[in-house]
Amino acid sequence: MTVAVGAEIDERPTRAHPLLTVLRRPEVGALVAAVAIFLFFSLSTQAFLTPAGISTWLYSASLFGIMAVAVALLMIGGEFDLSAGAMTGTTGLIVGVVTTQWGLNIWLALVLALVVALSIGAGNAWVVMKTGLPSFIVTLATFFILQGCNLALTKLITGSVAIQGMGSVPGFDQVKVFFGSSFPFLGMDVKISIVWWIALTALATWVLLRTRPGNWIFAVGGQVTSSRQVGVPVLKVKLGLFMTTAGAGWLVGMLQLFDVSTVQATTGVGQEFIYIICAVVGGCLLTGGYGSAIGAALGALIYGMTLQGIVFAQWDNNWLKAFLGGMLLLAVLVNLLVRRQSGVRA
Amino acid sequence: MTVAVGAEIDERPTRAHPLLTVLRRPEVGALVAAVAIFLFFSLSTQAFLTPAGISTWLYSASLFGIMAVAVALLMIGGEFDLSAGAMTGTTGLIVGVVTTQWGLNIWLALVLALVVALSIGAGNAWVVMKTGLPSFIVTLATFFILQGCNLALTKLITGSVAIQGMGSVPGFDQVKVFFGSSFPFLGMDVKISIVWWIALTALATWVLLRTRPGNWIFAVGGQVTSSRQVGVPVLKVKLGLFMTTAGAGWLVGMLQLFDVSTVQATTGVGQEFIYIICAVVGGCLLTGGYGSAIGAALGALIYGMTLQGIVFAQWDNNWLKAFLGGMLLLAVLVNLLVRRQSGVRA
Amino acid sequence: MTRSSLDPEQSRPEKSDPEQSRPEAILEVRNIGKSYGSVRALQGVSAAVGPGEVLCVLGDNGAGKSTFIKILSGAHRHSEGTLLAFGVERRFEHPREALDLGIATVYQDLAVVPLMPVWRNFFLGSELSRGRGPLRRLDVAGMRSTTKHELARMGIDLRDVDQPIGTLSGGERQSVAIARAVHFGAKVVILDEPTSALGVKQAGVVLSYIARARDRGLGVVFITHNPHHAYPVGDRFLLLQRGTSVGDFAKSAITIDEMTALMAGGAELEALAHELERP
Amino acid sequence: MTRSSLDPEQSRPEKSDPEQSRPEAILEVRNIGKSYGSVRALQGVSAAVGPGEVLCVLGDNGAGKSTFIKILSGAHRHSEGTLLAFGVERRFEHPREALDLGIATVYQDLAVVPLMPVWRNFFLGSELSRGRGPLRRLDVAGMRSTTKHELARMGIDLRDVDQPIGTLSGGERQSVAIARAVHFGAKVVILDEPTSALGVKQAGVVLSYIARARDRGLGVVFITHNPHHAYPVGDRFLLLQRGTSVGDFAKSAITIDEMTALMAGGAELEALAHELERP
Amino acid sequence: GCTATESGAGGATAPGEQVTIAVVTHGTAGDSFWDVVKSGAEQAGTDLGATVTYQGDGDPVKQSQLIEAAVAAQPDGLVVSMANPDGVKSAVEKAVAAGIPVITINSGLEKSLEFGAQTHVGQSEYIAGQGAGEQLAEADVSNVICIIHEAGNSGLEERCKGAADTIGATVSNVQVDVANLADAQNTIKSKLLADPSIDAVLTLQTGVAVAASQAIDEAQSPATLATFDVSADVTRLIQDGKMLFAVDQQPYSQGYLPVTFLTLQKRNGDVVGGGLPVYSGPGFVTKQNAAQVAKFAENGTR
Ligand SMILES: Nc1ncnc2c1ncn2[C@@H]1O[C@H](COP(=O)(O)OP(=O)(O)OP(=O)(O)O)[C@@H](O)[C@H]1O
Ligand SMILES: Nc1ncnc2c1ncn2[C@@H]1O[C@H](COP(=O)(O)OP(=O)(O)OP(=O)(O)O)[C@@H](O)[C@H]1O
Ligand SMILES: [Mg+2]
Ligand SMILES: [Mg+2]
Repeated sequence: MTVAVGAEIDERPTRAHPLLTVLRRPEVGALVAAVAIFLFFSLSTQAFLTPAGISTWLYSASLFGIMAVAVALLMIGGEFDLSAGAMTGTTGLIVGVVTTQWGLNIWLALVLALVVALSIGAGNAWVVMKTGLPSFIVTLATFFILQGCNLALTKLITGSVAIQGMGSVPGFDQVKVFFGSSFPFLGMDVKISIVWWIALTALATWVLLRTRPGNWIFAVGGQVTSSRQVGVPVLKVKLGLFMTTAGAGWLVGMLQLFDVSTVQATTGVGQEFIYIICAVVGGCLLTGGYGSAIGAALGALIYGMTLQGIVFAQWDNNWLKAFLGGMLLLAVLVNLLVRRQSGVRA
Repeated sequence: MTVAVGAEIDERPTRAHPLLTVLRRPEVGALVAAVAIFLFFSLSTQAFLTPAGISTWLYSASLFGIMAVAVALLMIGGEFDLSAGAMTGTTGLIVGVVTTQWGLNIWLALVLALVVALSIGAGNAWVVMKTGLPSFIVTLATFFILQGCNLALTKLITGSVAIQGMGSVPGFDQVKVFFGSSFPFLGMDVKISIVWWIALTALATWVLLRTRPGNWIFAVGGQVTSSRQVGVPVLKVKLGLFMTTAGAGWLVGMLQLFDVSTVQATTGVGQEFIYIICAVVGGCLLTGGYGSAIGAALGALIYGMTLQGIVFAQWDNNWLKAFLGGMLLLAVLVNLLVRRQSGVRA
Repeated sequence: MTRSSLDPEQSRPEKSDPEQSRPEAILEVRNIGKSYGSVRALQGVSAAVGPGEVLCVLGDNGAGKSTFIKILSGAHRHSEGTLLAFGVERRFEHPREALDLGIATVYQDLAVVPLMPVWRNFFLGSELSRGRGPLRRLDVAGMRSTTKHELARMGIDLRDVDQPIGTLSGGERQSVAIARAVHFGAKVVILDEPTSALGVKQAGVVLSYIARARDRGLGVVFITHNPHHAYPVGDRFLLLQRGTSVGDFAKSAITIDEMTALMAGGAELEALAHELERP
Repeated sequence: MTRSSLDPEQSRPEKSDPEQSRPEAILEVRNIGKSYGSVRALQGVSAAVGPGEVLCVLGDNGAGKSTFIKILSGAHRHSEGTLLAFGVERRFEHPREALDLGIATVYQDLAVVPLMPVWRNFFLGSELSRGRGPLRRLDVAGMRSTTKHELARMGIDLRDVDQPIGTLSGGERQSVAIARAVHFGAKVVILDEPTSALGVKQAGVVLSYIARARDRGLGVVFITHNPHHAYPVGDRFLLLQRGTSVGDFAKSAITIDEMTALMAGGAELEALAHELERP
Repeated sequence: GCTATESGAGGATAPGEQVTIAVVTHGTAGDSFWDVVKSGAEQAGTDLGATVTYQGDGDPVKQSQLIEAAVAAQPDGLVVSMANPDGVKSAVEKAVAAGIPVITINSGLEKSLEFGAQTHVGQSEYIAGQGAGEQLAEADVSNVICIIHEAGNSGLEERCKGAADTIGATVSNVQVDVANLADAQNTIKSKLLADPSIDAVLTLQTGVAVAASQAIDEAQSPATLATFDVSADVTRLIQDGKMLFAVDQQPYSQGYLPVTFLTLQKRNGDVVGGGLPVYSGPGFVTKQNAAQVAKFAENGTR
């Protein structure tokens, strides 16, 4: 006996065009917006499409993008991390202080900073999971605490609010190969951070779509009780996500430190929202359970292109924030429109 | 025939102590935290309890408090407004520019600024309701746009980033009576903004608990579809809430302008989170449908006391942010604990 | 099968209550239809309910029952056909308009706000006020006692009308929603699957409320999956299948077994009965 | 009343399947109890289910049915009594542990993630992998085809296993959850009110799945409000009332009418039948 | 009264009465310029055995509140910076009315006496900007960008304005975010690529100066670089010839001097300044004196 429950639903009209499957991906809206912005600046400015110009906005996008991808994973998993920006400062300052002031080996310093970052991430996860407080509030507190410690401790130890003399630390140039170097490619001077960005976006996409932890990330963000009931290790997944974000903060901290060879106590403050914006423009839902790493990377690309495109276009710089706001609104509206067209409920 | 459905539930043990009813109010946690912080600074510093000291932290709290109460109403109604901080700058700048540069009558300028503020608030509501985008993102865009316009337009019109010569505008002193004056009371020099703050908190509490719109605010924040189904005018309620927040932004803008008789292009930027923090510390849920105006006012009081208490205690201001972060975490934990004790699910 | 003897066209002219004629119907729909984008959820459905009459709507999952009542209650606008309330053609823009005409609805999801106290939920959207001008305020004491009183009349004795409604059991919440609809002088009460999540006893209580509302002269539209719940209280039965009407029967024109058989899958269920036995 | 002839103690030794004895029970609870803070949701309940056996749990709203199965499935820990799985005493810390023993649960809220595709939901928590080391990855093609195949075996023909499960109808979602439990080699399938929101037809489908799972030799714990759903498939019936057991009957020891009468409110319902009639 | 001698541990042996000086500036915490002012003030406190409290907020309303809170604690002297003199007017006047001696620092020279302050230490950002402009004009530049690292900060705007008013060349402002130096570097590079005729970059902060120097390298631009403020990295850049000069407003003395003056006044009745301002700069660090400044910069006191 086969009771054809499905059969009766078949009767109702539906479209299942293969194109629609593509259009339903979360990142399509961001892709459309990115192409539009790319075309706009390519056509309206001279320098945007030159090799030097491209490498500039790609670099800008890469620093936002690495964090945006990590933050997107976390948002898909249903949480926020407002301490992500300050973390880039914290890790940079740790490396700076222990190498320039205490003469620690630079490789050890890297590891130390990473360990601290991961512990803070784990701490965030622990407080969020144990108390059930919203991560928005918990990580806002972490953000304030990091911001305060960055300033006060740096000042206490170095006597100033910025790390000086980083460039002359032994081994600096070796580490710079991994974090601060650049190489020629198609006439462009490609910064290594772009490679990191692309690699991490690919890795995150792979993890999200093709591994068990990825499946679990969607699940805990979409319905945490259901996930727990079917045996998903919710605590471990969230722990992993917060630690990933903290780890990405460390990476960006290093990329910045070894690029400009100095770091200040205020580094990263205020950047946390840019990451969230990139993720949302890239199609992540603020409520969790939906989004993509590629989308977040595209969101960062949009942000990077706009930021540098405005400079290339020589527009009055005072309007910068207003442009960014307009662009953000436009991008989410395009996103919404594309998704509505393809029949996905936002 | 009476089938006693309720009767069988009566069998299960429950407590209904009258004290518990009080303890279940959202603001109890904040009250406990406020008393603790008050005692701490009263005992550990000299100046905190002097008349001059009290009026200082009350004044500080009042400016945060007015906005926090409005933001709390909005949060209870299920929405955010990240443009609330920048709005205080926008309104102040409008009055400053049109009076000092264009010689408009100061009362007209006040009305003009209010109209602009309310329109922006209505615009926020309109976009949020029409697109269904989260208000977090929509008002983040508004925030950026306001911030950009504040800077660029002020610079364009006045040639500098701050309004000068406001004090010599005709009629300034008349308006100052309402927004920038102070009066002696119990040996304190009480700023008029404290009166505004108390009055608005009382009004908001009355509206929330004793009027139909107040009932609707809880309803639309708690369950928007259910509210619509029983005939609550959801759109009007949200419109009203966004306009209230914008109106409060105008009020704070005026209080600041007529207190110091100058306003800068950056005024208010970064304050939006403080308002949200005050509301959350005061017991509002980030998810809407729960909270109180008095709680938000207490949250602002905690913030103001901490901010000025740190000055009285002569602590190193580099640690300020770290203290604030710790205080935030502590306050929400106390809140959680109190609510858990009284059996309310957070 | 018994199908031919149950031809809907044939049974349509039948009335459960001879002294009551269609023109007196409180609510009537003619050939009504509704599409959600490309999904046709409902088409060509006609039905009516008069005072003191219970119209039961039965059908499979996804048959369009909720859609049907959402049209009646003004939550959705119909895309085809006509809707008459008290003989006047209407197109509701907002649930408020239907409410103001005395059409009260108890939704499948109950339309309550879990965090709000019981009495605030009871009066939500129709709050009582006292005083005038700027002193106009909620009549809290009045609403509290009315809530307590109305619930007691329904046989529910709540210790505390101030507890959040989310803490009540499913059956109690259902009862509050029904008491609310009855209290606000509704002319028609529409109930969307009020009994599906309820135990035998609680379902019985809800059925008795329906009977009581009917006896007060209200029209009732009662949606359910369960013929055993529908049959005892229903006067007319509207059977929906995949968005279209299978028939509109007076109680006298159909037995409970015929109705069960007619509901989609009735036949399969009989075949199933054998299968359920151990092999 | 018929109460004395239905004395639980008396009926306990009865077996629906004589060659199967209690020691072979897959899951057994003895005097189990659970308190939520000051609320005693369950106390002193004993029951067992063996392979190829269907245990039905019936009771009012709030009787403790969901609490009972949450203990069996490891979602909550019991505060009193003993829980035996395959004859070994257990105290589950996490649903994972129960799952690993072959105890699969279909929760009242279905435990699905609405935004995720059907196949990802099907395998959630027990994903298939291919490759090894860093190349270890989800076997997407395998999972897709298995999902399609398993659902087809259950008689559900989905066009697209990639659509979010939230877009399926209630009955379909239910079926996916049951197919999932059966597929993962469960020894026991626990179902919490799988039929309450379903139409007659869809409920029939679910009942047939239960029968099929039973015929494959699985133990089934089936919770429902509806004696008409329980009776055709059940082998034993556990009746709960306000957290305590009213009785545990073999099918041969009770008729459907006796069962209905015994369920809380059964008596009231009879009285009600008169009231429902027009006055 | 007696002179300020070395104070012993805990200040127990401090000569004369216990002195408390409150410093309230418009610098946000973490701002590198104001951090040096703070260091100067605190060092003066340590040297003289006086208690120094330091607070800062860029918003005039908040700064006023901080001043009032400081006044409530009845200090023996108050040091205030006035970026927006109108904004702190009433707070300063209140302090004066309460009999607390006030010294203004950095900006606000024009209003200092009017508000009742005894003297002013330092000079305004605008004058410092003019100094930078004159120096750049000597280098014969024609198209200058001035990098503003904190949008809407009036001090920074004043510096750029001062430079623009004296330089005799096109000066356009570019906004970057000091919290993201890597991206600031990138933005400067973009600007240089977009307009190859730019031949000078003026930065207003040491970290941004380092970033700008690398941006100039990467864009292979011939632009000359100059900056405000000094740090070890900046002196190194000057020594390496990558930077023309650094404007040194000597913030350390802007913090140190007023604390010294007020302490002296309390202990010795000295009223320094005689109603005239004390100029703390600007000094210029160029290749000639860079090596000498470098070691002070290492200490975070320049
Ligand atoms: N907002 C909507 N958008 C698109 N389709 C919808 C929407 N609401 C309902 N539908 C579709 O319309 C059809 C009828 O839905 P409806 O809710 O009326 O069914 P129902 O008879 O109430 O079912 P149930 O017994 O499960 O409550 C279903 O196929 C459903 O998927
Ligand atoms: N997490 C909890 N905290 C406190 N009380 C609870 C909790 N979960 C259930 N209860 C209470 O325990 C009792 C039994 O609940 P349970 O969910 O087991 O009932 P049920 O038989 O499944 O009812 P239904 O038929 O309505 O699903 C109820 O009184 C309920 O209010
Ligand atoms: Mg329905
Ligand atoms: Mg249950």
